[in-house]
Amino acid sequence: MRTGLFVIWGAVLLFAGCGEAERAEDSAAVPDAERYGGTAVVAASYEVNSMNQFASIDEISQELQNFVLLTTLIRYDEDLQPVPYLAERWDTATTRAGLRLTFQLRDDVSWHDGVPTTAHDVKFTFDRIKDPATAYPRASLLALYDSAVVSDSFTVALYLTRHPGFMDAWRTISPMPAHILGGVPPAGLRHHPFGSESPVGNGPFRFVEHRSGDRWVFEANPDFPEGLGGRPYVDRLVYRVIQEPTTLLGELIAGEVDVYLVVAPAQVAQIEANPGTEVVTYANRNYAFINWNGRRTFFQDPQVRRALTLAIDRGSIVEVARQGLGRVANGPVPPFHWAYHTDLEPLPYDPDSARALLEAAGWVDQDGDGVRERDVFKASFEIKTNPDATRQEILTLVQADLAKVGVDVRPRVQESQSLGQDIMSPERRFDAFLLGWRADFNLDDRIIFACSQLEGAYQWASYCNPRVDEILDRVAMMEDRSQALPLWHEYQEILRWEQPYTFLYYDVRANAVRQRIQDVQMDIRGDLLSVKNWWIAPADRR
Amino acid sequence: MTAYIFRRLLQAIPLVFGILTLVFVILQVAPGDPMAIYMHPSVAPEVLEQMRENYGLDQPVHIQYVRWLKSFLSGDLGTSLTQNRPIAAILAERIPNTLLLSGTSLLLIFAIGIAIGIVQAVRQHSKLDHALTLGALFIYSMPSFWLGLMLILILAYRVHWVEWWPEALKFPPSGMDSVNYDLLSTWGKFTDRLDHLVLPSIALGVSSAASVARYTRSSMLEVIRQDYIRTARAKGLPERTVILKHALKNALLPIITLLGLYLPFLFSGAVLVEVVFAWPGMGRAIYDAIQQRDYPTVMATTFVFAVMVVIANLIADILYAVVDPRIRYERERR
Amino acid sequence: MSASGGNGSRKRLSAAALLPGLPQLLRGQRRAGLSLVALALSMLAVLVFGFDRVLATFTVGRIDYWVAFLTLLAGLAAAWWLGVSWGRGSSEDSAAGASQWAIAWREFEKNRPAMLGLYLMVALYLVTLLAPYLTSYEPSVIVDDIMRVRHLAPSQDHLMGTDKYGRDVYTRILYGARISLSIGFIAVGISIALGTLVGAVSGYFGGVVDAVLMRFVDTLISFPRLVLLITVIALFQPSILVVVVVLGLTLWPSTARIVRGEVLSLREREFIEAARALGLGSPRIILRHIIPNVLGPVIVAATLGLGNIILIEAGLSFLGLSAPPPTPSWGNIITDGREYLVEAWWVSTFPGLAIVFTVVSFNLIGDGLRDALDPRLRV
Amino acid sequence: MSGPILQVENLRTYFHTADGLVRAVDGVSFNLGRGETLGIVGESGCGKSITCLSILRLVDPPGRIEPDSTIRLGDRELTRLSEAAMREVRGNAISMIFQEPMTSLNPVWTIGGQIAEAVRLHRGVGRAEGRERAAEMLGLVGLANPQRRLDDYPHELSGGMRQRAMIAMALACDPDVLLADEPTTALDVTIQAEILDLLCELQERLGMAMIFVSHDLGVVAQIADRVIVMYAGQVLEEGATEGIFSRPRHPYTEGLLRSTPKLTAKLPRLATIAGSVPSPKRWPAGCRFHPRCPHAWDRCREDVPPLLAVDQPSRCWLEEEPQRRTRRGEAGG
Repeated sequence: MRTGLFVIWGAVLLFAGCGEAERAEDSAAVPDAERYGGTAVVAASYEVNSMNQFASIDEISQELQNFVLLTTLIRYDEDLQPVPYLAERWDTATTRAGLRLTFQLRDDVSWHDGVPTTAHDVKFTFDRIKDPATAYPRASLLALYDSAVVSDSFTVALYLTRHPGFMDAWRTISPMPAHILGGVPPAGLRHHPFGSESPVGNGPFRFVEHRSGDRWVFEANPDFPEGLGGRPYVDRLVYRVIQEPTTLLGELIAGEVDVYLVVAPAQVAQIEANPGTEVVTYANRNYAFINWNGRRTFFQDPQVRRALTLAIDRGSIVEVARQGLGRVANGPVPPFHWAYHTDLEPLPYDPDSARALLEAAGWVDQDGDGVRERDVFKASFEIKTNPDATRQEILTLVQADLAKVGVDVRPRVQESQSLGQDIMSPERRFDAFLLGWRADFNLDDRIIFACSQLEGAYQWASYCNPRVDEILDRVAMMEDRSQALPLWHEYQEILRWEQPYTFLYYDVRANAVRQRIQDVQMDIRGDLLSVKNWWIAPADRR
Repeated sequence: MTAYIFRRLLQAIPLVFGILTLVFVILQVAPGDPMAIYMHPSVAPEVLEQMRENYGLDQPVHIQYVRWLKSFLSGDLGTSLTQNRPIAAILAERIPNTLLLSGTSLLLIFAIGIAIGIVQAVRQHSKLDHALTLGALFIYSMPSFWLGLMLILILAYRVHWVEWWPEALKFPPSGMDSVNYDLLSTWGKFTDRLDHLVLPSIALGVSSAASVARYTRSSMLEVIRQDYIRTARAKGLPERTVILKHALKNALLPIITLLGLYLPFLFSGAVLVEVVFAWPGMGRAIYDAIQQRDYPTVMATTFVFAVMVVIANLIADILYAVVDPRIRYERERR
Repeated sequence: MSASGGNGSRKRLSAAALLPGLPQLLRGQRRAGLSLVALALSMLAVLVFGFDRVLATFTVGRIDYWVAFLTLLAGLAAAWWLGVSWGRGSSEDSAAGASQWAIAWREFEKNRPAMLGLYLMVALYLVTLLAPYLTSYEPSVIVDDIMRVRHLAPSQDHLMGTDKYGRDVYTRILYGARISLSIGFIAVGISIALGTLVGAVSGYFGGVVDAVLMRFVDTLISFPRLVLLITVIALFQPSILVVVVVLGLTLWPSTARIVRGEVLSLREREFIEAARALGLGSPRIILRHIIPNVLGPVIVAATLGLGNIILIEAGLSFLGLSAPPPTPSWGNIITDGREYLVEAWWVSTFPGLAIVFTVVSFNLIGDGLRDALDPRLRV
Repeated sequence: MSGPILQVENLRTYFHTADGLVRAVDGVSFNLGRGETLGIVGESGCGKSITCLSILRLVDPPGRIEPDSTIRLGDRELTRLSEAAMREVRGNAISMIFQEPMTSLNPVWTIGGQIAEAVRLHRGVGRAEGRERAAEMLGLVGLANPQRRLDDYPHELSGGMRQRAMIAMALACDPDVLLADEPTTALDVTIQAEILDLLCELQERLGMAMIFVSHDLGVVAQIADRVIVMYAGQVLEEGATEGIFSRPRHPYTEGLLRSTPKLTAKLPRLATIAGSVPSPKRWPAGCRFHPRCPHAWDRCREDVPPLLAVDQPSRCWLEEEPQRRTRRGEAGG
């Protein structure tokens, strides 16, 4: 509900997120043995759907799966380069059809019921993802993968078509236990009690209890191999759902909650002012945009779209609606990405130029009602968004800004599901809407801007530029970044000028952390990235 | 009595059936697609079709209706689209929580409401009576979520302008128990649960308590005028006995019928209060389900809500019969 | 007390022209006098202090300005006209056999809290209609330099402070009254009309019609109301229209029950028998003879329902299921401000108070009406 | 006999309402001897019931017994007793039976419980003894199968049985004085007679004094030793039953008697008293009966008559000016 829509499709990146908690300096002084114990409470305003990889699509479920309950084959280091995790090492070999990727798994990781984690689990997971009957929501992660072959208990080979960032999938897919789920028919996996009643993992924490709508409780897994860091420091990890932000803030201040994920921007100042809590921020992968429906007369003209962007005070939006948590955007490539065009300035806030552009395009207020017209068309339309407080605030500001240049906006909040249905319908039932994308490390924008996708479900802007098509096609298969970079830059320059979207801002994530939790590291790789290293000094334990 | 209960149960059947049909119709008429949550660029259209088929959403409406009724009659409430688990399992977790919250509220409503109503009736037209009437009216006129937020700010969060609030009167603002609940002793568990009940049950119940007080006051005033109260006084009974023994039981009769009225109201209020206080009950289950177009969950939860209301009305009627010997008599004679 | 000679009436005319209510005051009719004085003075105050905004009516040409203008004219006219005519023939009126309504009004008049509620409500509606004259700000316009004007504490410039967009909270509450009250009024209108009709038909015809309609009513009543509202509104997209219609369509069953009960007892009474004997058709009997006779309880239910709907609307706003922003309904204003309760308490507190006072006044009126209209409760 | 058991002197009970002062009982005095039955007669609204309730101090606010009123029970001045001491008197020394047996019993408690309650309170006995006494009393008032009746609820009894139960309750603590406020009015004629017989019999057996209030002169004639006639909150005439009935002195008494059907006398038609009882908010000046009195003259409109004559005092100026008696009055209004 909250995240709206997000794109996840691969590539590798250069630029790392900036935020890492500034932790207590003397933490190093505490001997390792004293760090064990205590309960850490993580809370957010949304529910975790399931521990079942095959069913869940929400961000927080994936974080709990990948960092708490399960283990991924690889992880990223701070430079976003793959490093071993469950897979001790891997190598690649070129085959006739493409590429063979062989993973050598650790032999000391076992499922929480004692059964060792083996290559069969990897193959099982791979096969189920590829099976359409499973209806795995992120199946496109492995679109260019072909098959998996187990060569021995801890070795598995994967055959794939060569493409940039092919390793990225294994950062987000955790193998699932074949000995438990192997006998379940693919269509039934989604409903298996594994998801929320009896998940069995192989990660640093074991499942204890789930109370729907309330909490997930995990406890330290004492058998977690030393090679992966051993038993986590905290005894228990609790995830709580507290829907109302005011209540959640109250619990944080009262000390009942240690980590508050995705703080409402309005609350940042209060958390910073409160002794004992601090805010950890980092630039994440999301950006917000307004999509103009290119099939409508008004939005067909790039000049008009540019005028609209010039008329919107995006700096103010970041200041007011996001409390400064963001950065004015100039295109679809967020700053974390290696292809980000650092020298490209976003279009300024310039209502006068906006008026001039609109006038040049023939949009003039003829009847003196404050709204421009051209022929029989009026510069008046609806912008939809989903029921998210920040998005509604932005819409309110956008409406006020555009009114100043003679463009009438009717904001409309529409519940996510039916909004999704409207914007994806072949008839494109909207004038414009405000949502956000999450750009993955492996960026591929063809589905949203390519001419070939004009009738597709996601080409909402109905934008078509042959040069953009060419660039996107080429970078998608180009493994050499130095070769791809100029193309990426050109792409960003074109979109800045033509504005198929009005790119509003790149998101900065804010999480609140109580200071008693030590060694919290949160960055673009994940909020729970360092959860197994979190520790609480004995005096601070509840 | 048994025959009476049985008859009432029979009468409830068309009611429940009507509610189910109503919900089904509303959900069918409403725009929006339950599969929309799975729509994003990495989900292939074939995958969506596959899921639609898995859930039986590709069938014509009347088939879906009959199928749903059938499975419902065989005790299968279906599977949640979003949580991917049997709805019966979800409700089994949530119903006791909502019952605990609304039960506590109900207790509070009647205990406080009746006590205040009695005080008001006994001291009719006094300053205290007027003050309580006015206070009740104001509380009754407050939006419950607003009251909830205020309670959190003052009682739990203690914002800077209420720092004077005593630490001992601080109550946890969310959840049903502490995170270390399962590690507590039995007594610790009990007090912990009680602590967590304070704020939500107040927010949920206080406006109904105000209206119970109003009803009790007028009912009590009516009863106090009755001849048998004069008889009781003429016997030389102390005023306490007259009020608490002779007047109260009679005054309570109309109040008991309110029970049946308040339960749907409490369940409604539970939606807002459970959201504000992060109480994992049915109200939030249905709110989330509606938001996510989880049709089977909406229908099952609604059904359970309706059944609970019907049961509540039944209990209210039986209770009425227990308290009022006249009714008991008539029923036995029949 | 009536002025018999031309001399007395001329004196009264001049006193009334000087200040409406003055003659009533001189005659010792304090309540009538003070109400008129208050009405006249407040209208004059609006005219004097908001003169440029009154003038703006002719240049802006917006419909709400014209509504305000007409209200102002009507208010002034009413004050002076009533000042002359009110209370002239009162002694004669009361002597004759007064109608049921006149009796009820006399009962109501004696009920001080109810009268207070009535005054509050009249004031509320005047304020709502006059909104454009009472503020120099616009409810939804956001100025350029937001960071400078947002979250200003209450002051002379901004009576109730400003919100996170720097909009004047007082202005938004003024305009919000219009939204909240109209939602209440229309929804109650729909539910009363529907409920009365269904109740009357059900009670009058009885039998199968009654059984079917009442089962339907039972179904709707045993449904937790907010759950039903949330379901329907969420599914059909929240907008003012949807909220109004859905509220109206879900709240009628209780009215239907009340009306049915009344009709059942009325049906057996002589005048209905007489009408039937005269050969009048059923629709005519229902419309002309039954419905007027059940109006009393219906009006009471409507007044209490108004307060209730304002509360429900606020709850729906909290769940994001009411009029979408920037429409300033009271519920929306509270919801907008709740994240900033600690830094800017005024944003949520004032609309909250507006709700409380409005609902209190509706409830006071409703209780007063019930006491006045129900002869059984008269002591 | 050692003087009267109950002495009421200048009893005034006023209601201080928002609409003005209501002088419901306005200077009533009488004595009640031990074992004596005093009848109080008068039309409804003349203050009979309020007089009884005043004796028990059970007048609800805004009603109040005015200062200088005295009600003496033996040597106790009831108006000055504390509320707690007064509770000791109620149901113990003085008890009361009410007009409406249908509504005077609490519908949600059993008969036995309601009777035993008073016994346990005043006698300080336990549950079992209270129950025993209740059964005994029910037997005393002539209810068949008293043990079983104990657990009945009031609605399970007929009107006559309920009044018997009320009497049982009133007599359970052997009161010295029984106030019977129109105990038979609401009952069928046959049952009326039974209840009257019961009351007479019980009074003789238990030797208590009784005030019997009724608007029915026939009933009063049957049961009372002495009668006072009340009108508009005052005593208009007082005397031995026989005297009042055979030689009424006050025109009001005369009127009352004339409007009572008699089986023996043969009158062409039943007479009535013209007009109705005036509003207690505004008693007429002078003699309160004068607007309805067939003999009234100027003096009656201006001066308030005292109770004149000794053996059968009457509050009427005719006592002083008997020649004023008119023919018209004889014929009846």
